[in-house]
Amino acid sequence: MSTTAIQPVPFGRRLKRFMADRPLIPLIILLVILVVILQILRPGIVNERWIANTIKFAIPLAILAGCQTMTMLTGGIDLSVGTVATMSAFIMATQVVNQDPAVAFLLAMMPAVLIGLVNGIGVGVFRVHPLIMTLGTSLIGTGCLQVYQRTVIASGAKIPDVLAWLGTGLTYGVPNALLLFVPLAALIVFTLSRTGFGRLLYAVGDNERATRLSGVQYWQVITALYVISSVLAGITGLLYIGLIKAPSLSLAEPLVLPSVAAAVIGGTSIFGGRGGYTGTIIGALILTVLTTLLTILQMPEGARRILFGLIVLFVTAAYLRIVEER
Amino acid sequence: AGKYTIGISNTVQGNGWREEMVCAMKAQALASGEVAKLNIAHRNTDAAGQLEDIRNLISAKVDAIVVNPADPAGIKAGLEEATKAGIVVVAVDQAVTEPSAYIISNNQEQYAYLGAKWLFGQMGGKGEVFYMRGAAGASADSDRDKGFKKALAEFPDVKVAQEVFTGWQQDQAKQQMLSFLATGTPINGIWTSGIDNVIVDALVESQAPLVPIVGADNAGFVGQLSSVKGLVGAAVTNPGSIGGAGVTLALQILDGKKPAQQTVLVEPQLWENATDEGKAKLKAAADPSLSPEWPVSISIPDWTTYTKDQIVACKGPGE
Amino acid sequence: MTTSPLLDATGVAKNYGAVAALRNASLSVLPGEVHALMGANGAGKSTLVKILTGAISANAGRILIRGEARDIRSPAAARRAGLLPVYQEPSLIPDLDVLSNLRLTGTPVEPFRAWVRELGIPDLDIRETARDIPLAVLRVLDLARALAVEPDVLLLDEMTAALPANLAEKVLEVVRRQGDSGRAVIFISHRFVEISALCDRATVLRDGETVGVVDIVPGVEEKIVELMLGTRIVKTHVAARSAAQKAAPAPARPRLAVRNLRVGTKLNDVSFDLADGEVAGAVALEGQGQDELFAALAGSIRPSGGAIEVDGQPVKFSHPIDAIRAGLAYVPGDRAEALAMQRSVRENIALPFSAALRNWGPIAMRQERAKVVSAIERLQIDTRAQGEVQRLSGGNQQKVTIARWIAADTRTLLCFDPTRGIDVGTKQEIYKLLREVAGHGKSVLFYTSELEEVQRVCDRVIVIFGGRVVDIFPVEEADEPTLMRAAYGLPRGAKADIGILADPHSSPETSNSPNSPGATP
Amino acid sequence: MSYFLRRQGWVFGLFVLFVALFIVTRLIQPAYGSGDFGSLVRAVLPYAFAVAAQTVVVIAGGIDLSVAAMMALTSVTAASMMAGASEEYALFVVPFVLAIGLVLGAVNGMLIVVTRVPDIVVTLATLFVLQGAALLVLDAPGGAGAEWLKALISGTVPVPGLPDGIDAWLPKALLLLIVCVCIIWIPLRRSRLGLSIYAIGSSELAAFRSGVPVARTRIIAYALSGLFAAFGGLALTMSTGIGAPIPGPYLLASVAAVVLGGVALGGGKGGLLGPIVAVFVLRLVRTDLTLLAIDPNVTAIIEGAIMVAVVMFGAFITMRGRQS
Ligand SMILES: Nc1ncnc2c1ncn2[C@@H]1O[C@H](COP(=O)(O)OP(=O)(O)OP(=O)(O)O)[C@@H](O)[C@H]1O
Ligand SMILES: Nc1ncnc2c1ncn2[C@@H]1O[C@H](COP(=O)(O)OP(=O)(O)OP(=O)(O)O)[C@@H](O)[C@H]1O
Ligand SMILES: [Mg+2]
Ligand SMILES: [Mg+2]
Repeated sequence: MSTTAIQPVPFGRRLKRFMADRPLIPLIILLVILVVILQILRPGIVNERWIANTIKFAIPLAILAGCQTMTMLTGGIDLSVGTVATMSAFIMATQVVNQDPAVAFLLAMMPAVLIGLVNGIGVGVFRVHPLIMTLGTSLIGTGCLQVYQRTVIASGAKIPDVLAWLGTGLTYGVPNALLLFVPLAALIVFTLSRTGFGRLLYAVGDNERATRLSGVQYWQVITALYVISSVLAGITGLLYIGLIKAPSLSLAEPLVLPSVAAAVIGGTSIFGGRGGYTGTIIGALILTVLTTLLTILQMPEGARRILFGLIVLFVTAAYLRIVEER
Repeated sequence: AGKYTIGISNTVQGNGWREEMVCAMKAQALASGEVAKLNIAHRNTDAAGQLEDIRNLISAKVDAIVVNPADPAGIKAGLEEATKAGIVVVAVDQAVTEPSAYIISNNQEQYAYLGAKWLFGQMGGKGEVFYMRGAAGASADSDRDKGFKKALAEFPDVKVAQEVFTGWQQDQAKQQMLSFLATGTPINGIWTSGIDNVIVDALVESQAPLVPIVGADNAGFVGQLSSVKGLVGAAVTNPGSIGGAGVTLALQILDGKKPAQQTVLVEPQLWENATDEGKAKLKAAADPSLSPEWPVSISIPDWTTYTKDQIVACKGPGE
Repeated sequence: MTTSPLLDATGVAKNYGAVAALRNASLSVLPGEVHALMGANGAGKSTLVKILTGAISANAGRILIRGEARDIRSPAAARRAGLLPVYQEPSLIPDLDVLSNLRLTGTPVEPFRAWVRELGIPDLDIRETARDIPLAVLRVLDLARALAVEPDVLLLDEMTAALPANLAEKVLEVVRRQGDSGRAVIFISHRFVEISALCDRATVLRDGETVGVVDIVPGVEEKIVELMLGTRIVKTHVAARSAAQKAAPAPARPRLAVRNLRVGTKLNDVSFDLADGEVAGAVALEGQGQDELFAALAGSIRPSGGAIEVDGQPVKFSHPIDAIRAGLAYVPGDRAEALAMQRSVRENIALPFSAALRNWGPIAMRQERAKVVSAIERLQIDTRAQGEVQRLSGGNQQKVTIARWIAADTRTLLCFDPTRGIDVGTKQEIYKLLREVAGHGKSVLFYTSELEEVQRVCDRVIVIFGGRVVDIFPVEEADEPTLMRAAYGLPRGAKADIGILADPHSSPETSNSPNSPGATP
Repeated sequence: MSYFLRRQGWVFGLFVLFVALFIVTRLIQPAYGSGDFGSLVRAVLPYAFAVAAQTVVVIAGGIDLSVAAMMALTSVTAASMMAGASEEYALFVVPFVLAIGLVLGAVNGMLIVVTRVPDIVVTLATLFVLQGAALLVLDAPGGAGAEWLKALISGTVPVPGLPDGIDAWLPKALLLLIVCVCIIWIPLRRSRLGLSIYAIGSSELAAFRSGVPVARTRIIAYALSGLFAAFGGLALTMSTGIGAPIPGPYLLASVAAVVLGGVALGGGKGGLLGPIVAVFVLRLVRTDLTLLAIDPNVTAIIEGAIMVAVVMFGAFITMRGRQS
């Protein structure tokens, strides 16, 4: 009744509204622009090999960013994903030397589940702020990993062939990692939009008291969430070790802040209740391409970091401008 | 049965080289039989954090402090306080500016110079080199940069195609290498600041031409130099076991055997696989039983007395 | 009218994306008048107040203050221009104490204290943190803060909606005196009795447009309703109570039995039954323990004594889910407490479906849709802005909180002041709905702060005072004066004048009766 | 008294914890004395400023991830300007560097206000920018601090008329911390501006409706944060005598100490004293662990566990408080 549909809307506004309703489109456009800039700077760089390579590196980031997306939907954040991924990678690589791969896998996922559980209980039952809780468990996890490292110095490490194949391999030019990622991403997207659990994540992040009055048990949702997040991080660790092939005690740490950035660029609100995973995936791709772009620019490290910061800020701001137009 | 308590301060944790260094300190303390207890402050931090650690060690009344400085000048005040408190101070791996401290160190400038000079020679004295540095801002990195520049000056036709900071991070270095390969820029050689085996992996995985590579004597890379077909390269020694030497030096001073100079430099060696002689050296040095991130030179003649089992076990006195 | 208007707004428009909150609103307020701003839920009253006081900016329109064009860009600018609002939501800073809140706005403390006392709160501790103060008191403090700076125009957005009758009266009295002293008040309320007791003129909004300005004279209500609702004319007395009245052979076992329930110090001894097919009204002044009663029945807090039985079985609730499993659903009066504001209407209504662990799996979308749509239809929720509940008007949001439990087909509804801030039309619908629910054999416990509602929906009245049930009587005996007296804890049959609401023609002085409430016993 | 306890209970508890830890320290190392306490305060100094910087924005309802990078930038700027320059020149450098902190902090705030990007993302971006800038100023640790600056935090304050025994427990660094923090914080806390900072942290909408200039207040909060971070950068240069372009561990430490100090991460609550006492506690814990020669890897576990346990304990007593 009171929609302003009668007078003709100027094209600019219509375009904006169109994009605001489909927030993915401006993100994709942005990604394409970055790739075009890359191609202009280094003609010929954008080829099959480059694309495969970019995807390979974007996948671990995208999965970790998935953890952030889900926790951010509830108004939380999971800073322990880096540690968890590192732990599972390191444990896998060292245990597989003497153990059956299946056993090694179970051992590698154990700390992930444990840390997720502790995070979940801390946040869900004791109401510790997620930032602090996950920071704390990540410190504890790192310490435990270092103590563990002492015990396996003698036995060395090895990357299981499956993981190497999954992490680095290509089949007909397509990264094998997609075999893991596509179903995983589909599952996350489905969970968020079409399952009761996904609904609850959004609702809990939006108004926890309201969900309580509707019969939702907060601690259950949060505990399940952080366990899932941790398990995903653990899987990422295994994938990443297959890609990097060098177990280290800080393997996945550098991915933590970018994973938060990817989720935010992808349109997930850090305050909870709003966002989705598809945007996050594109956010991860954008960040990966950006890193390549900056590597190619011949400038001092300092200038490169400055540029990285500015671009992340600019991208997020521009995206918000487009999407939040009401 | 020992009588001394030795404090150790190190500011990089969880990386192969530094782990080996700490293990060497422990093993040497144990092997010497003179140390009752080690007090190890070993964590990731900066100069300010190391100052805090050193002051805590002073509060703990240790007899000597062996320190791998985060920064040569940044911990001067702490080292000065330690000497004033009658504590013997030995810096390992990198120099410090505090004049009362003893220094036993790898010659970082020479390390870079040796490797770069060999590399440029392999390239025939001309062409493009990919210069993969360490962590921006770290002092070992700037010392190495001096050595690299010195070699570069001797080969006017060698150009730096690109300079990157790997941050001494394996994953970052690998990604940088892959990005660079994707640009298709032709290069004739790669100099790495010790992040080497992942670079070889990256070349092999992307089926790029194997250009000459210089790295450190990390177990992984040394193995690759013998096993990867078509790989020409050199490993420059950079023993993490310098930590053990630092403990030995500290004990000597405590026992009243002061060295002639304040500074002892361990000169690096270069093992290449271009000549048969070099291949033999590499073969002798290779040690697949070690973690690929650990340098293979796990001991320094005249300075360390522990066995391989002891350093690998990584146990200090009383553990 | 010879005097020139204090405030004159014309052609005000405001769009939120595709939704036009205001299209062509105008409002002219004369000095010394109390001017009602009326309209159905979502008509744009709050939006107009926000624009006039600089909280949001208009897309079009002209605002004159004392004949001068003013561009009010912020609440601070509005304050300088002499316009002071009390918004629909409390505006004290939750984490600051009252005193700091006053300092923040530069409000003089002594006048504030005087106003607070005048408004019926004799023992306010101004060192108390705003967060710990009950909602009704907060509203009064908001008003006192505005009064303390002696504004030329006071804008009150549903000031009385969350107030119990005793506090509401005081507010009305004070507001009326504002008008007498030559200042102007813009007064928004959905309660006609307040409007007729207080206001001189009314501006009526419909769909964001000013559709009429009327003088308040006896009998004008019908006209206003007509203006507000357009051609839709509703019968104001549609209570479907008669049907239920007949069908009430009390069953042997009550649906809900409360025995000697105690919660902390607030609820001391409450016993009553609730039968299937019954709407029981709960009546109480502010802070008599009704919040605790509802919270205990809803499983939000644990009682410290007494027993609750459902269908004859004793129950212990440790979480709302337990109450929901027993078929008790709680509809809070504060919709912000019940809604996920950024989520869609559909998700909000369907929220209880996914709550239990076993329902975390894939959602049967089609089934869910059917249930949600039927609930939306039954409550006639305006779904123009259904993508996000926060874009709905207050009244429609309120309907969503009820629709959720209609969709879930709950056996017993615990409604805590569900018509708070709802327009007359919608209120009728909600009354009808509650009766219908009862007609289907379900039961409702209905707390209301508007006494006249009791007669329209309830079968029985439970009066609570000082944390105890002081009286239970059938609705036939529950006329407003009786209810009012009972609510004050006076025995039935006693005679005393209480408040201007009881008798709109009495002078303000009479309401300063000795048993003035405010302090909880 | 009960009013005080209710308001300051958490801080008081922390203080008791600190005293208890101090006694434990004396038990472990009976020779732990005033000189060692001086060392502790010097270690605390940069952390204290970092946490002060973080506290101001957290109270205002934000978070500043760029604190450590800001410290690095101001530290290298100071060190590189003072290197090779005269002692008097440093008199000019100090206010200059503080001004840099203030201005860059304000820029943080302005970016948040103008772009409407969440603060956590804006400051994440400025973290990279400031880090990059620090590397452009000095690509390796270096520079130098003026001698008088370094002397500001070494030794004790000779208070006339005070016995030496007590005097020895008054390190200059402590005085410097108290003076710098108090000069800014106490007037702020009492002013309308201070209230506004609490107000926007508590409820932005309510603050706006109360006539608080929300944007300006937020910018000022970030500017203050930048100023404190610049103090922190100077403290680094004072204690190490150099500037290091790679940021230290001050970001995570500051967030942890803010929470331990009883400042709610949502904003609007808490003060500066709690977080600073929390920093003292955390540093003293590290000292104790070093004195006990605990396996260094275990210290990370213990630090993490303390953080989690204390915060859980806090949550637990609030829950209990709410029930009764
Ligand atoms: N301080 C150092 N002294 C000697 N070699 C180093 C040093 N740092 C790095 N390297 C070299 O880098 C290789 C592995 O990189 P690594 O990650 O261990 O660097 P790093 O130890 O982190 O650097 P730094 O210790 O200076 O911070 C080692 O083999 C070694 O050659
Ligand atoms: N932030 C917003 N975004 C989108 N639409 C909005 C927003 N705020 C209000 N509206 C819409 O503007 C219209 C007017 O709302 P407003 O709150 O002014 O109504 P009201 O007359 O105060 O109603 P009520 O009596 O229910 O409080 C409604 O249709 C509402 O949905
Ligand atoms: Mg309204
Ligand atoms: Mg309303």
